[in-house]
Amino acid sequence: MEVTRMSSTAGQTYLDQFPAEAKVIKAAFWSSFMALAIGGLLGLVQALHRTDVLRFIDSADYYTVLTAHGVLLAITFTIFFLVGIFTWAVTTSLDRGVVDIRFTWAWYIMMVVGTILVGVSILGGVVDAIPTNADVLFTFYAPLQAHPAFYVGLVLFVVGSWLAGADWFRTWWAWRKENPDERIPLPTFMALTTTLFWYLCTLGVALSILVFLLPWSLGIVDSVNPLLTRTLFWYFGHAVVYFWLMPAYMMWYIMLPKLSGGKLFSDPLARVVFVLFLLLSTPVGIHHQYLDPGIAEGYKFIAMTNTMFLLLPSLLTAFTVVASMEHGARQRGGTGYLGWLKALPWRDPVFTGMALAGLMFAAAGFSGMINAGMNINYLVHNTWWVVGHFHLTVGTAVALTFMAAAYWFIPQVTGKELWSRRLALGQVLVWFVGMTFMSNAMHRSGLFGMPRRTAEPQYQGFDFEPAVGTVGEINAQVALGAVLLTVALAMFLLNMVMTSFNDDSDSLPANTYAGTLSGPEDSPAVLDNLKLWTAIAVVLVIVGYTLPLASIVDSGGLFGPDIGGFQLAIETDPALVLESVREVMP
Amino acid sequence: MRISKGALLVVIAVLVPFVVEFRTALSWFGIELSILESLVLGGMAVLAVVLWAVWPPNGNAEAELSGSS
Amino acid sequence: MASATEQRETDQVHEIGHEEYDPIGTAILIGIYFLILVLLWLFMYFVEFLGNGPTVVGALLTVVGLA
Amino acid sequence: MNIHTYEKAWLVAAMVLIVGFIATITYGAVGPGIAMIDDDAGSIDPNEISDHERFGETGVEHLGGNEYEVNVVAQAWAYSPSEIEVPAGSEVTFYVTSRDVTHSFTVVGTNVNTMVVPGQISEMTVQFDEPGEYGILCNEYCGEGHHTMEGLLTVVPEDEFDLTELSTDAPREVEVGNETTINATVSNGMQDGLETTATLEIGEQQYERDVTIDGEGSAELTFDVDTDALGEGEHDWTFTVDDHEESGTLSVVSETDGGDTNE
Repeated sequence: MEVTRMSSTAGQTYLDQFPAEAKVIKAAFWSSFMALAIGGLLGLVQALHRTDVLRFIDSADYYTVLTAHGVLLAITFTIFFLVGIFTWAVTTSLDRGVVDIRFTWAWYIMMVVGTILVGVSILGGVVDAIPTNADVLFTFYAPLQAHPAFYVGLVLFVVGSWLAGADWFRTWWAWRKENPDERIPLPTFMALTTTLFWYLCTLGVALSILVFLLPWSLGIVDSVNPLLTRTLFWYFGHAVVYFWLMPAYMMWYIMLPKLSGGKLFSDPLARVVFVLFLLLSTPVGIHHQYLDPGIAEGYKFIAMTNTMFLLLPSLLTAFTVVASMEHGARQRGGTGYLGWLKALPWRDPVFTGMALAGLMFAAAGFSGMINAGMNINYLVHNTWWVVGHFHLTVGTAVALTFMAAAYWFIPQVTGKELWSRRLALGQVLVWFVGMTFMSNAMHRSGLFGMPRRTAEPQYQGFDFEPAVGTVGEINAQVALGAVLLTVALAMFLLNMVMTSFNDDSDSLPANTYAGTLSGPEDSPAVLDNLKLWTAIAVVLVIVGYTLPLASIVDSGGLFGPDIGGFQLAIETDPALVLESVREVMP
Repeated sequence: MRISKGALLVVIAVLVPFVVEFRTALSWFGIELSILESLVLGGMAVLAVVLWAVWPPNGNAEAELSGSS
Repeated sequence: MASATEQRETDQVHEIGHEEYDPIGTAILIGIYFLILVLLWLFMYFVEFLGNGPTVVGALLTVVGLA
Repeated sequence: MNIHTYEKAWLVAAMVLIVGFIATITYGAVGPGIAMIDDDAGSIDPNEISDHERFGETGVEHLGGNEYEVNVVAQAWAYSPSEIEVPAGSEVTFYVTSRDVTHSFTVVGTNVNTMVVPGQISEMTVQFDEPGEYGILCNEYCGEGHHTMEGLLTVVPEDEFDLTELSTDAPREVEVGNETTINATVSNGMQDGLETTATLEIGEQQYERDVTIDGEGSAELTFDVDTDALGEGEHDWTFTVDDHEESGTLSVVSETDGGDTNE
């Protein structure tokens, strides 16, 4: 499949081709950027507070800030960008618009409403005028209890994303009627397989919220089983990280080769990779619960085995993507064993951003392998190591790829030229350097036991003992990194805002993606059999989760032994701390 | 220039993690660098890379690579 | 300024097809990555983890003790 | 399907890597015998922790030999007990549960680390070979005071460790010339018998008793104090068994000053 397949639309931007869809995508991108702006700024507040460099909030409020940071960046920023990019991918690669643009706007608005509900309910933690509280962090482990609006908002957001998936499937079905014998174009294939495992994994969190947490927060039921809702969260909680990652993978597969001046090395392997993600993303969640009581060691071992095999698609991706870049470099005149690296378009911020994101993902892959190991988890569980890890994955592999992609996509959907390519190049480099400092120090401090999720990791009775250097040096490194990241964030937002003030341009590149060296004609037709892969994925989930869930329900009861909700504030009388506070809930 | 300015910036950025972790790696061999020493070492590494990049390469390799910026 | 995608047309000096392309550079890079992964894994597991003091052990296997 | 030779080689290498990782973890479980927290300790109703046979009374218990049990209740934002002392060379099984929300019980700088989920009991067995002092912290967010939740675990040299507890019962005031007694109870929490010397010092006087207490037993000691020899005035006393002390003050007053307050 060549880019020339879209010859009918050659020279046209996405805005020219699909003006109606371009508007929704632009709205989704801007929602994503706003979440990034607020969430990123809160990240700076936390980094400076934790490291005791600058403290201007109460340590008690730190957790409200942390909840907002987590939800806005891990959920809102990533998923809004995802729905934008997947809508682009489906319409561009199928060369047809969505079936009904009103439906597209409907899911977008639903996601916005969900976000606002969640955001306001979290904000209630620091603004007295808002009578809500949702200081439960983005994992909302019961029996910490949030205001019902928090759970309702999450449900609306997730259902909105479900409808977005339905939108892509409808568009594909419409295309299928007109093209009954064609292979699914690769970008659409990626969007659809990702949507399928999203449906599969979000069932867990939907069940957890709708059946247990929401009725409990409303006072309809009195009790929850904390281990059960926690397990259902992680049933969703690992697949969600692949949900964020898949748009970045898509960019690496279909944009990076083109930007490098070459073609995707192998379309069939790309399909295999996405099928593996569909199969293995969900039945691995228990690896977040290696140190949980109430789950037998055998189930943990099974989850670990699945997790380790989930490395395979990422390792394959590393090869295919780098080989595609090398292909581009050699077509541009690069030579030698490694001399071709010099021939890559390093001045292009879109390319450089994505390439550096990929490089950091290689490092993140290593810390992820440690996290995946079952007994070595004793060393790193819930330490700052884990935070270092996911700032390399979602915080760089995903976020930096998205920002780099935005430098290409925003001109495509607005018809305006990027304000400054030099600023953009500087931005991706500053982000890379900032994250190097921050994430490196976080990993290091995790190894000497510094915990995550804490406002003041300075204890009365003992000190941390780093293997090298001092705690102060580690903290300085984190603070420096956080400042650099905030600078990079400001550079990105400035570029985006100034671009939107630019005049319309007619010299923009056409809306295309990479061709392939080895095309879909090389891949077995069975790879496109989505029903088959979905069925196998469901079977794997049933195998992986039936017994652990049954044993959790068996030992703790479906609704637990009379466990009420807690909102543990410092001013609470210590005697009351031990009691359920549902009575004071509005 | 042996490499483009963009590539030079990227090389310098990628040096950062190496400089940071070099200190940790050395400590396993009993050599403890202070932060200042690390900074000086990093500065020297950057300087070396910049010199290498702007130094005219041997022969006519420059002409060959000029299109790759 | 021309965008990256337009540069491609002008920058491409020759076309390389699937049959004539061997990603040797990729093989070298990924080989280095493989070595780094193996060495770091061994270091993390046997030095950082097993050397990290008391560890949770099974009651039945305690005779073995910790290295 | 058309896969390049290098890519096939990488596929094989990737599988080797994956299998190697799983093999390493399996070695850790079988060789050094690292066990995961699992569901052996069962579930518990958090509302009934105080009446629970294990958690009704928290702290260190001797099982016999070098085996000990430590029962810990975590709650916002403290551990009960917050300070734990065990001997070196011991094998200690921790049982931890939560009274309210999810916490962790994490011994800093070691691989002793477990989540503490309400409704569940975490059980982990640890060998402490060397003396040392470790911080304990909660690494799961548990409310606004989360960062203040900490404890201390001390591994003391074996010969400095016991589970001896003292309690005393002594009059505050006595008339000079009257007979009085100071009663003391020494309890031995160890399963092994305890042979030691108990000492009461009061003023210039010193009384010594050899005591032998069975495992899990206690001894009652009665010291007759000669008030004539003490004379009128305030007399500090100290009751000592090994490293444990209880102390108080006895006032000896003249006959006319007050009544007999003995008992």
